[in-house]
Amino acid sequence: MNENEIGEFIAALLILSGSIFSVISVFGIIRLPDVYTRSHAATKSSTLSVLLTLIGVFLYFLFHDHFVSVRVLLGIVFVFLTAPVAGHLIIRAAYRSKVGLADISVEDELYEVIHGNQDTKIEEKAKNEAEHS
Amino acid sequence: MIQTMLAISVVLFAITIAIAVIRLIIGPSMPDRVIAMDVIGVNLLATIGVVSIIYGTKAYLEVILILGILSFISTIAFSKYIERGVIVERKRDR
Amino acid sequence: MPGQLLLNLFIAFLWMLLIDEDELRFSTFYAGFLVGIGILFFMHRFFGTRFYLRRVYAVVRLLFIFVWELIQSSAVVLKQILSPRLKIEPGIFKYETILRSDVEITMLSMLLTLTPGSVVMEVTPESDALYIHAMDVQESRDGLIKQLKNFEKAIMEVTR
Amino acid sequence: MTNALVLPVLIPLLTAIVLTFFRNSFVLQRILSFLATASSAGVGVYLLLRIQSEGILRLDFGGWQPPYGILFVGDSFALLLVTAAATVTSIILLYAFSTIGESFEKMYVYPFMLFLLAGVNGSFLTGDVFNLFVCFEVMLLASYALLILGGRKVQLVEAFTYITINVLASWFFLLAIAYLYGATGTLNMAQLAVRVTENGQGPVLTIISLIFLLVFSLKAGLLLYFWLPGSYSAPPAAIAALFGALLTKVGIYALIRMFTLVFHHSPEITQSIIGIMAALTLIGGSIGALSSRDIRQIISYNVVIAVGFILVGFAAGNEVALQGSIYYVLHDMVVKAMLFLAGGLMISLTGKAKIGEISGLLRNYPTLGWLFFIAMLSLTGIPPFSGFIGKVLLGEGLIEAETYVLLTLAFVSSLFVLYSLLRIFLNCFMGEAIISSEEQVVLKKRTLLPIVLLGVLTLAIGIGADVLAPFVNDAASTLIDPQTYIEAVLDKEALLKR
Amino acid sequence: MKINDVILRTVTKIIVFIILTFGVELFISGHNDPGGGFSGGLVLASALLLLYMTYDIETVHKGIPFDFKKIAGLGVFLAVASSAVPMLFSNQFLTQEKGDFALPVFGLTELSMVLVFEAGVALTVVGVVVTILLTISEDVS
Amino acid sequence: MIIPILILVPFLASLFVPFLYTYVRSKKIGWMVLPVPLILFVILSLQVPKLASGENLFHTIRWLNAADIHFTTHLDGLSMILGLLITGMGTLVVMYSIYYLSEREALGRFYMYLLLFMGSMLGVVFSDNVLVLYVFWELTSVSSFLLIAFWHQRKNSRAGAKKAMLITVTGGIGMLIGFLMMHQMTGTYSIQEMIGMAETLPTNDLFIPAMLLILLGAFTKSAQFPFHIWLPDAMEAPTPVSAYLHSATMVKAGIYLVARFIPVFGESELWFYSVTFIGLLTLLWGSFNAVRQNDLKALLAYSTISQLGLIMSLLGIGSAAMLDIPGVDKTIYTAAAFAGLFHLINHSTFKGALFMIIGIVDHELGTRDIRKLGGLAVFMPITFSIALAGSFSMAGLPPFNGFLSKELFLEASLAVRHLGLPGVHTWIPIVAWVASVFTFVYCMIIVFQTFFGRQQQQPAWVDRGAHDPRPGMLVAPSILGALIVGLFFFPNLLGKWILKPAMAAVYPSFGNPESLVVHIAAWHGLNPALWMTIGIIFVGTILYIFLRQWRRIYTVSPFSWKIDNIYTLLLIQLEGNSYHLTNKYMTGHLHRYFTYILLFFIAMMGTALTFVWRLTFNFSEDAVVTINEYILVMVMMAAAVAILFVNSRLIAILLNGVLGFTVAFLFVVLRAPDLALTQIVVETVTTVLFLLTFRFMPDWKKERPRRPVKVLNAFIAVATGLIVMITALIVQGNRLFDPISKYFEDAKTLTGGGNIVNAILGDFRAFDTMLEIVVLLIGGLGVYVLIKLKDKKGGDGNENQ
Amino acid sequence: METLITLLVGVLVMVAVYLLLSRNFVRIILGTAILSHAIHLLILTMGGLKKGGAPLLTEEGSTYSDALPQALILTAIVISFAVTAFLLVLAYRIYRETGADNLDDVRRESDD
Ligand code: NA
Ligand code: NA
Repeated sequence: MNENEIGEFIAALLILSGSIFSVISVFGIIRLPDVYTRSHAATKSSTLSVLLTLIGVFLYFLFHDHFVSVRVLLGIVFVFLTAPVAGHLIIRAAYRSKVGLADISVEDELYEVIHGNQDTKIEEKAKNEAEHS
Repeated sequence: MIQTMLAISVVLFAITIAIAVIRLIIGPSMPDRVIAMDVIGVNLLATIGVVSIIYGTKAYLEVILILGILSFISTIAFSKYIERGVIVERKRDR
Repeated sequence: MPGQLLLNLFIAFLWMLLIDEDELRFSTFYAGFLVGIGILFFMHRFFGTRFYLRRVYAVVRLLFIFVWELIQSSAVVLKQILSPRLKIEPGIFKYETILRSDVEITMLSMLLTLTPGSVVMEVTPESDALYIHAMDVQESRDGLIKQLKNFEKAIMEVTR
Repeated sequence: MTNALVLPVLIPLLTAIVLTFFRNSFVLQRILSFLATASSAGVGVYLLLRIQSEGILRLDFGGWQPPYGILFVGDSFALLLVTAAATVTSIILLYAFSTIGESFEKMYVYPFMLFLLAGVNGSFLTGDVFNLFVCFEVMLLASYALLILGGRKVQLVEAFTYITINVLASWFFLLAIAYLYGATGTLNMAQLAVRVTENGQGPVLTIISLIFLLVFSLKAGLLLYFWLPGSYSAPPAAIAALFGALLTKVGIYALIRMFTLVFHHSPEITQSIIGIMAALTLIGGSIGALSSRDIRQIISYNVVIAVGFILVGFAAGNEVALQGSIYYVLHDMVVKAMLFLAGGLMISLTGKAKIGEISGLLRNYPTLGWLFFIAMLSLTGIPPFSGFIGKVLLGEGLIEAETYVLLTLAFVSSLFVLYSLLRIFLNCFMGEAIISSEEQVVLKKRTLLPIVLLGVLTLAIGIGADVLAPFVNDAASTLIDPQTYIEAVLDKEALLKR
Repeated sequence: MKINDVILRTVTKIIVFIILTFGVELFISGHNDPGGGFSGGLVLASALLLLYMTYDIETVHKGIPFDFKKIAGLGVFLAVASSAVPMLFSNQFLTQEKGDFALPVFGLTELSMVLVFEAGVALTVVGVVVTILLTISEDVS
Repeated sequence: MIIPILILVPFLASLFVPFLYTYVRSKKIGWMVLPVPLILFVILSLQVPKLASGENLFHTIRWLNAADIHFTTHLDGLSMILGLLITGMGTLVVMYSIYYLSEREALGRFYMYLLLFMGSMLGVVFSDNVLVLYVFWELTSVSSFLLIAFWHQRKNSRAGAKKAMLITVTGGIGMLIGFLMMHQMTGTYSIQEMIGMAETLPTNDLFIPAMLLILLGAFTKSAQFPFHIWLPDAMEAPTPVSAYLHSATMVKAGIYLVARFIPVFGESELWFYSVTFIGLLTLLWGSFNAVRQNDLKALLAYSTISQLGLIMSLLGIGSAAMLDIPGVDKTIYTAAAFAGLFHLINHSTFKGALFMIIGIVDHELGTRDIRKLGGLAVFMPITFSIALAGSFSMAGLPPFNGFLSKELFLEASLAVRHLGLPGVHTWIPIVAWVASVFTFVYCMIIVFQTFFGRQQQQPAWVDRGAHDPRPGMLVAPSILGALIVGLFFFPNLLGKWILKPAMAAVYPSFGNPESLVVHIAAWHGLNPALWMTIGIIFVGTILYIFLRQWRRIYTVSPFSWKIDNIYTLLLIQLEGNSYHLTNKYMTGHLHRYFTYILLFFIAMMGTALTFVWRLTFNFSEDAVVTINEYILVMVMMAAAVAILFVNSRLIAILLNGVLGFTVAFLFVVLRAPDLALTQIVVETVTTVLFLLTFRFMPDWKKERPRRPVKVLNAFIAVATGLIVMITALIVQGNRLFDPISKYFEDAKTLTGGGNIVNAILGDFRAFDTMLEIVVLLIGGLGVYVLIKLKDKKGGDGNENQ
Repeated sequence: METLITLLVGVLVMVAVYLLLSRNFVRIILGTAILSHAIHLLILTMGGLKKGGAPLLTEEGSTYSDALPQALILTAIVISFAVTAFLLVLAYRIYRETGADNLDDVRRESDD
């Protein structure tokens, strides 16, 4: 094994771990109880997995072809920059469109600020669940 | 060895996407689906990276970036739609 | 103005990188500069913020802090996902930050959102507080706030 | 190499593009658009004459030899249609100038009309089957835009129907092209002809040809004409006239071109199906024309009848019948435009569209009445107007082919044409005048002029049919013997190499 | 509570430049690599779309005060007119002339009419896509 | 060259008249028109000696070489008769009309139509080329239409015009097909050339159809049963028109055509049967129905029908001379044709006169209803005299010309017995006799119920004092009256100068025309024909006297039948049925239209595929598939199918977006990077458009189509998909040729571009690309227009439906 | 691969056709969108799949997949985009004008 092959192996390893990460996080998307918790799995774990993979790809091309792929680098930067924003926006949208929190949630300091009176919360949650199921 | 690892990871990504599609179909809420779509986009992007290695070509590296850009744009579009109904305002009232 | 110049150089550089993937040539850089002028002309009325190329060190440090936090919390979330029974108590809480500028707020929010276990849901209209959804409020609030403080400090080193 | 061959497309195209920058200068728009269409017609005539002396012309775009690049092929058939289309469009434009209104002129109506003409001419000239699809789309998009112009509810609704059906048709077109490329590996129509001949048009190719048949039938309104009456009666008269004159003709052209050049080896299947479809079209159109009480609907169903009539000639499959069909296509372009304009004018003058609601217009607008009458006679095939010669040749051809059922249907259909239009004439023009001379809207001479021109044209074609004869005969003989076309497109070595 | 889009705006300011640059690059490199007028134009258009979504039509219009219909028209005009130019030199319509030109700074450079043609394509795409987006958005809001 | 000019002059005049009228604006216009027919008549008359000496005038102006259609004019004896009638009657009618029509009428239009008709009619009779003949034939229909509808404010005028036009044009179209068939058989459109080839024709399959179709044209034009129904309604035209077109000239065109084609078709027994039978039937039905009319003009219309039938039957019998029947003197049949031509002239004289008289009565008294008329003989002596001559001539009484031709007719009917054809020898004379009896009766009605007896009511005109019209109005009928009498006394002048050349034209193969001329004598012995006449007078008188008693049989079927009802019913039914039929399938529902189109596709392709089912699939060249590709394709299918079942528009749009992204990925897998790039962006922009446009819409209601509809939709969807798939597999298994695209792999050297796809788009097929951005531009502008140009009126204007 | 893609095309066509037969605008337009996905894949399949690398001459390798269908598809994609955009806006306009999201309601309304 020369150093290129080692590099390629490392790259492949990164890619493989990235893909494993992604499968695990997508399980989270299935398992977790509400959209907010699911978004945790999505934005983070999947971001991480993609970052790992793309770094792997970048390294592979670097070692295998001695090729610095700016596009992949840009891709990494891009995912890095946009994933949290996307996660933030979609969560905000969910909350503002009154998608209910899971029952196991213990605290909501935002509710009154956005939707007003605490008392209506229960009703609306019920209503939302009825709509979405 | 490396090829096997790459092949496995591609399959794993495919499985990820398949599962995300399930979430996309069952929902239940719209944001759930958008999240799923985002996941699909990002994973497709990763897959294309790996596939490029397997095919031994740099032809698809543009696609990675473009997929990143546009999956972001569509997520924003859906979020704005869900949140405000309007995607592009004439004049924002603030 | 200096910010725009920087940005222009940045575009030119980007250009060179994109065009000549095997060898870098000055002529391409020059072409990229022209392209940059074009884009900036297209956007110049739009461009208001400054561009900072200082404090590279601070950036690198911030990056490292972030990566570390990312790995740490990713592990946490993965553990939670993979554990046979979900033991989480999610919730939303408000955090008043000392950061002020748009860039600072943005950076903080992004870092926070990227690290597992927390997502920024809202920024108050005054940009003085964040509403954060945490995967496990009771258990991790203290940890989170500690993390936040860390980030705030590192960000301020970059921006101020 | 004949760059002039691209001009019938290029002139309207460039003019249209330039005009999009001047949407508020109406005078400029009018002058330029008329010049564009008129000069296209002029180029058409010029090319037509050149073809007679030099044979089929061709232009390889970008200098790429067929079959690799796209090319325009100008034979008499194509150029006849190009000339007719451009001529009719320029006359319709004249009508639009005085009727269409500022709000439309500001909304690109002339560019759209020019785009339509460019698409139509492109469809006539192209020698590449995929390019044909693209030209169709240019024409269709322009027609979509023209159809919704004005934004009345009925227009919007009809446009939705029209567009979705055309989307489906375009889809089938692509499907056919895909299969054809899969089977033959080429898109050049001449090479397709060679390859299909070499293969002997086996079952695979015949199946593919059927999809083409479906596509062009949809465009031409052959049997699948459901979309036509509604959408043709929605837009303003000038636009309806443009549709009535040009759109179905493109489908007819494509059908004839493909099935004479490429898929002519199984006439017992394709030709028979076309014959049956044409027969049913004649029946359906006739019945429809009789059923309606709305002026534009009646005229629209007459479009359907004409489609059946023309393709009956094609189904007969001999040269004489084809000559008849070609004459009839040319005639129909002129007269349908005339009829739509006259009908539209009636509606805009009275504000009513049902024949029962209008009466005695002859008293108010005698010239219009007689022009309508002429159009009616011409369409019925009553000599000396233009419909006659086509009808005669078609009849000869059908008798020669011994297709008497088609013959009967075709000729009886002209009775239905007559009856349906006679109803309009009797109900709307004759009878007690309902508009008193005080409240009568003044009909400007320049509004009437285009209809007069079309009337003169139909008479000229009718009486001077012999002037057209060499072109029509050349067109028909090229269609009957595609070898001329193929040899004009593919050079010797290309033919050998294939 | 009013929506505060600070995060989106800040990030957009950065990535819009990445997208725009990438778009131009796609357009230029289409000659040898994936890309070309279409994809380039589309990417440029989507950058603008991002801007419109992040800000609002009036704000963006202040920064980019173009009539995109005219940009689209200009694009088509460029493409069609450049196709017609060879006819003036009695070449076939649409011949994509090319030649080596000595340019200052760049030195000997091969320039082709294809570039003008592709630029036309790109401009059309940008113009049309933005026109469509803006027209609807203005009507909706 | 005379003849073409002869035809042309009226046309030119008709173009000129409206302009002239804008300056003249009075009755003077009639005087200005009058010279036209008069001069033509004179010119034509001057040719008579030439023709009598056996000469024919031919002239050709070449027109459509390609279709072998030329203006070939041919003046022979037959066309001369018609020519003289057209110009002569034309002169008289114009003269009459000057007095008949009021100043207030649109005289310009009237004379324009009339001249148009005159020219067309001359064209019909002088054309040798059948297609040119057809041209003029249809023009006569058109001008007749215009003249009938001259008073178009009247509903009945319009209805009458429509009916006449529809029926005659129908016949014309049939005739045209017949001519085309003749062309197929003979290769010529020239009648004379056809006659030259007559012998070879009967064996041809097209012979009978062509003959029947040409007869259809003749019968409709000449108002033969059952097409006669248009003629009574045509009486809505001004009376000069009725006199001219609908009795003297246009309706004779069919007769002319039959006479013209006797040399071509005469050898066919079917010809003989059709012409004779239809003629007699028309004669009978017309005369029978004339009796029941109360409107004098309607009565004359039916009488015209009947007389036309008479002439037609004579020509039918005359054509028997062409039959190959040994041992019979053919002159007894040629005599029938001779009689026919003779009666053709006679009929024009007395019928023309009668129409003019009726016109005078109507003009003076304001009514034509015989129930309101009576005793006019006293008030209008001159009018009465002419009416008497006309009626008695028509009834076949001496000393009027009708008597002569009627005798010849009766003789001809008897001559048929020599033919030895089954069935004809008894009923033909009987029908002829019965019809003649009715003819006698209605002639008596005209004379006696109008001019004698008491009017049943007391109309106002009695007080006003009815009188003969101004002398001018009487000139034309008087001339005709003189002819009625004159021809009785000098018939053989006509025979020598006019009828002889005509007979030569009808029987060109008979050699010496002298032998074809019958010497006409008023007294020809007490032969069977005269006995028949005496019987007619006797029975006719009795029937007339007891008219009121037996007239009620007209209310009993089958005598009450009106062919007219069939026409009306047919039209109503046709309109009604087509309305319902059309509405049944042209529902305006898009999904219906899709259903039609797709079912058509399924039926056509399904059938075709069934026939070629043996075509093999060939999967051997399939590229390998990896697991992840399987998974992705499954994912795509799932996403697609899910779209069908989701209950929210937004989800569907989202799923479509995912589908688009995965398609882009497939493009990567399938080595199409440019496609992937474009697809991704386009998909996103499309998704954004979806979101932009559907913000307001209510979420979609679950569509619950009826079960059969649902099943049908599912069937269509599955079948379409299967057909697309199977066809694709077949094509893949049967690739016939290598694609041309190898060539493009030299793109680098050819175009300088390394991206083949872009080289194709930007260079090889740049034209596609150019047009495609045009499409894009139109789309963009279209969207702009769609949004910006709104109907200011709001909702539907009047202009739409 | 060809067979698999053809199968996919078949399924897409089925779905699309079923959608076309609906009444709702959005469903119909979605139907047309899916139809175009299907035809693009089919055109590609007709050129033969994976017969070589991406048609870029800068790439190593000597075989390329058929570039012509790809060029055709690009054209088709752009055209179908233009049409879809137009159709979408049209549906939107009809909705704004009539308040109906399907043609049947519109017609019913104008019948009244
Ligand atoms: Na491209
Ligand atoms: Na699409």
